[in-house]
Amino acid sequence: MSSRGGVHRVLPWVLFVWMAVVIWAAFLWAPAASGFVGQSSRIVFFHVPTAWVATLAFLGSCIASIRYLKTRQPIDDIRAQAASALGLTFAILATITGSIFARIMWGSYWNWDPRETSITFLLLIYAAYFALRGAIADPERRAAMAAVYAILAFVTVPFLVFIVPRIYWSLHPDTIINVQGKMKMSSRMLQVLFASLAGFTGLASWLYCIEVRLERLRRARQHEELI
Amino acid sequence: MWRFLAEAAAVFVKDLRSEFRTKVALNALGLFAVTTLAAVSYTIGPYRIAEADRPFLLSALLWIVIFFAAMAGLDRSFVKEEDTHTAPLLRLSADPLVVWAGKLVFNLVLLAVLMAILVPLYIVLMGFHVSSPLALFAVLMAGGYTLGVTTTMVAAIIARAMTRGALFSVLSLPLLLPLMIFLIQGTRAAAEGSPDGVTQTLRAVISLGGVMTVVSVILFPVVWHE
Amino acid sequence: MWRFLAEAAAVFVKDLRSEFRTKVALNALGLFAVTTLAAVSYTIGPYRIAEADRPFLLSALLWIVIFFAAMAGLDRSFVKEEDTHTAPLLRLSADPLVVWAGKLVFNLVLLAVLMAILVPLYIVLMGFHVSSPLALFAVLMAGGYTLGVTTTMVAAIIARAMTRGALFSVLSLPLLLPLMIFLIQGTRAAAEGSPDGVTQTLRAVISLGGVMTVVSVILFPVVWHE
Amino acid sequence: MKRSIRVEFDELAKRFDLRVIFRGVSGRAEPGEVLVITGPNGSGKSTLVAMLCGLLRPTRGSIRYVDGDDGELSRDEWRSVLGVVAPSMGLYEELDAMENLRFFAKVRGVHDAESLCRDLLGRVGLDPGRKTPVGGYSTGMHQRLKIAQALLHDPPVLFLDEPGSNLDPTGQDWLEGMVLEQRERGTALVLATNDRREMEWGTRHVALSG
Amino acid sequence: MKRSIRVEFDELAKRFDLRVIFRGVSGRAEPGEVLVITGPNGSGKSTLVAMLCGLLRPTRGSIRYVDGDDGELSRDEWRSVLGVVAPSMGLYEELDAMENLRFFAKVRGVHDAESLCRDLLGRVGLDPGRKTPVGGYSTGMHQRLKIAQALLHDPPVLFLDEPGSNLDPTGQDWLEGMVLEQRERGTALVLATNDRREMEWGTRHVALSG
Ligand code: HEM
Ligand SMILES: Nc1ncnc2c1ncn2[C@@H]1O[C@H](COP(=O)(O)OP(=O)(O)OP(=O)(O)O)[C@@H](O)[C@H]1O
Ligand SMILES: Nc1ncnc2c1ncn2[C@@H]1O[C@H](COP(=O)(O)OP(=O)(O)OP(=O)(O)O)[C@@H](O)[C@H]1O
Ligand SMILES: [Mg+2]
Ligand SMILES: [Mg+2]
Repeated sequence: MSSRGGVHRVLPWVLFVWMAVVIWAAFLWAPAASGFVGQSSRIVFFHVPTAWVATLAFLGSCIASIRYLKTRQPIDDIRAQAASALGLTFAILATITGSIFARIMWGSYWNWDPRETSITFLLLIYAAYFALRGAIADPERRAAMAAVYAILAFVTVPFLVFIVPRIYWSLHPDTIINVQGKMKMSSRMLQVLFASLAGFTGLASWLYCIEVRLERLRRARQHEELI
Repeated sequence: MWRFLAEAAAVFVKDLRSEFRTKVALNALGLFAVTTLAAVSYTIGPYRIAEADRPFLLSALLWIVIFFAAMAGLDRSFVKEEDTHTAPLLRLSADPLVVWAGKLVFNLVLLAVLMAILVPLYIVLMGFHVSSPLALFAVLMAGGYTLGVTTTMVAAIIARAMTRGALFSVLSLPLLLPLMIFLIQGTRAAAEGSPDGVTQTLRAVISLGGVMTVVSVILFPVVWHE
Repeated sequence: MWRFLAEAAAVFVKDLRSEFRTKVALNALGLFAVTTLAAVSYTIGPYRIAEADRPFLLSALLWIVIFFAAMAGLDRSFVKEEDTHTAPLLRLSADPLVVWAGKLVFNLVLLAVLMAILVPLYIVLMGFHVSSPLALFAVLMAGGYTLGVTTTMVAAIIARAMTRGALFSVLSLPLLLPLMIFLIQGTRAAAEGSPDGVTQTLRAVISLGGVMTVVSVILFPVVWHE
Repeated sequence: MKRSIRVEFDELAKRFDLRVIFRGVSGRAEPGEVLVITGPNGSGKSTLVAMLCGLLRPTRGSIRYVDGDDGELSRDEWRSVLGVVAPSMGLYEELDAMENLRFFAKVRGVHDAESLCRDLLGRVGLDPGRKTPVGGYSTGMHQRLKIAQALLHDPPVLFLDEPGSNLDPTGQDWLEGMVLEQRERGTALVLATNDRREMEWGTRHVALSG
Repeated sequence: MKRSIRVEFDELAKRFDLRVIFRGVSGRAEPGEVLVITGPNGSGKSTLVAMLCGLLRPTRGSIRYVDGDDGELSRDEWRSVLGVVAPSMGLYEELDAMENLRFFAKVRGVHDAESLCRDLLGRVGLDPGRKTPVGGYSTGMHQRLKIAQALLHDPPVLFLDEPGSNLDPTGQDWLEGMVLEQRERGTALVLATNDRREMEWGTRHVALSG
């Protein structure tokens, strides 16, 4: 127990150093990519990881929801809730970074690019998820209904992320590993990008653990107040 | 199998009878659809939109009206079971999947009635030129089915919540958005007579509908018994 | 007079409470506005509408959305009183006009909140250029009021149609249709900055609203008491 | 002292869709008396009560509310002098008990609603502080709340349609006490019931034949 | 002969929103016996019945349906062996009596639904030919129809939550006869009631304290 607690105390510092290095590398070590206005390509190191983490969090919320429906343990509901909240937050960050990016690259903050719109709807879906939670008083029913909705939401996400942008014409860059399987970035850029991806994933996991603990405490306190 | 169908038919007939005697859902849905359609066709008129824009714009408008009309009435069957306290007895008497199937068919029939009235009217009033009516028909069928499956599931969820009116649209619309995009593209393709666009849409819509059906069949009993 | 207002306020507060039991659910209303709007702007947005078509297309869309919002929330208040059998006690406790006023205010407040969120967002998201915002504001106010009065009456009629046959709600169609047409044209005039069109609309809408108010005050007690 | 109001009805008949429920029913409820309406299920007791409240129009016959001093009341005035408990009338299930009572108190223009409602809830054995929506109340608790609702404005005419249904024995005893107290205070009571014990509270009777 | 099914429950507890309604309630209903559940209004009788039917999840404790011959039934099988009458459960008000019964018969897969439904309506004293929607039925007629609904598939387990409420004296006598007959035919009955007379029909008792 104590050694585990020790690891838990050290990890955030490791993460802190890692992220500091990533930020330094993103601005000073990696070269600016060709084909981008000025130094703007550096935003990729933050934009892509936030989008990635959001997707990961939504996946996590879906998995936790399925588990909840199987086990009916409140902890799984807490996990699903925390993951959705995290996903929502990072999706907002991806939108903001993308929007800044868009202003520089395409000339305006909002272009009705399919990526922009599909992420808007991702945001709306998970906002709806929390509206649903707010509208059901009974904790067990709330958990079950929210879990079902999270699963439904995750069913539509692939359509939103993968198919819709391919139907509409888009300004947005292809996925990194595109149809031809070619990497379009320089190796230094890729190194920083992957380091950043790892860093953001770590950051998100940390936030997730905190949120889960917090929510457990919140519920426990509510319990006490009402009794 | 036969037994399942007979029981689902009983649920469907029961809902249809009740609706036929009160007509609340039909009124809500029909009133919205007919009013918007008539108002839009009168103000936008058949001739004003630039020729090149027509297929897309008219497809988009058509689906906006259909989706919004669906939002106005399709949650009724579940919400009413809860409001009038008939749900518990139904839970104790019928298999959950029978209930799901019966309500789904009921919603599909409502949608079919809506479309059967709305679409021909729309085509005539708006001067919507459709090159391949058969393709349009296929898109409408597939789209109606997927719309029905998704809203039926969401209706089952919100029936157990406290704030229903706004929540139904809030929960359904974002889920339905990809569908709406596909359908608009497909309708446009049908109007312009491009078979490729139509098959692409049909593929996407049908797979979405298929996935939703499978997920509903798995999850509906959970929602229903909670 | 004060007493009338206090009683109507009680009906209003009661409806607000039962519709928005939890504070979080109130956010659902904002979310509803945003979702509806996003659904429309997403489908139409990426497409570049020809400059000349914009004013009336966008005006028509705006009113479709508002009308939808009005229908989605409003028609339930009376239907629910009948479904859950709370109507008889309300009939015995409250003055009919108090009930009417309370429900009307509830509907108007809902509409006002929705419009306050919807319209600015719509203008920004759709790039709707409005030449005279003040005129638009006037059209929205007058339109919102008249729409609210009309849908309140329609909702009461739909609720009674459960016992009286569906014919009634067909009768509300001729009420809603001209209103929608006026409103779309007035909004277009406001967007294009033609004062004549706006005043003409305002005159029509306000007189329609006035007539509807008078008719409601006279007819509501009849509809309400069987 | 509360107003003394007498409810008289004469040669009432009711028809639903060509089916005659009853005809030629007359009677009256005097202040300080209990008019008991009896008859088998479906004989028209509740229909008669609804008619006397003004919720249903009689097919034939007349109903008069007579104030001891001022003569006859107009139909619009009936509302303010009567209270009703009936199985077919529901309360707002999303609201809690206090919110329900407060609402009815306000639309009836009752003064000092807050303390009055608290008081009444205590009297019928419910907890005014409880925030459970009425939809989650047990049937007996529901019935108690309905009775509280009817007594809110201390009406001179009280219609009780199966008031004791779903009440536990303690509740039924309380109800009996309440009816006796109302009689003494000069309320005109109309009681429609299937319960043998409740029938005995009557001072006048109308029997419907079914 | 119908199946013999025993319902056992052990250490049941129910909490709504952190409010404990009851805890540690155990008992069983044997075929041919009547388990009576008593307790004041709001003590949890109906909640217990709903839990035994499978409509509500117990917060703690277990419920078992045991078939005399084949052992325990799975939760999905409960539905087909039980019938329920409860005040909180409504029928379809737009449909008439026959349409209601026919619907429940069909979703339960009952054979010969038509003649059976007619027969049952006659037994509970309703007119099968009557086309009035159930929303226009009197409360007692409504209650009779609910009882008919519960007997439709001749279930081996019968839950009766205040079955006599709103019934006229004749109806109550009929109900007593029905309960006795079901006992003789080996049905396991669970009766939740506030009525002193009905309490005496019990062969086992569970008292909730409230
Ligand atoms: C508001 C505007 C934007 C939004 C909402 C947005 C959103 C997203 C999302 C959701 C992803 C993840 C996609 C996936 O996982 O498949 C992504 C990836 C990416 N975005 Fe953006 N983006 C925006 C603007 C931009 C701009 C202007 C650029 C550069 C010109 C850009 C470059 C990229 C790149 C390079 C990726 C990585 C490709 C991949 O792995 O999929 N984005 N963006
Ligand atoms: N809205 C209606 N439409 C058609 N018939 C109706 C309507 N309301 C009542 N009835 C019929 O009128 C008759 C009397 O009903 P009522 O509710 O008055 O009976 P009741 O004496 O109160 O019976 P109970 O003891 O069961 O309460 C019944 O046959 C009923 O079906
Ligand atoms: N959905 C719910 N939410 C909150 N509380 C509930 C809910 N359902 C029941 N309760 C509470 O549980 C308690 C028991 O209710 P129940 O209906 O079981 O009582 P009962 O013994 O059947 O009473 P009665 O004799 O009045 O029928 C009550 O205090 C009730 O308010
Ligand atoms: Mg009655
Ligand atoms: Mg009970």
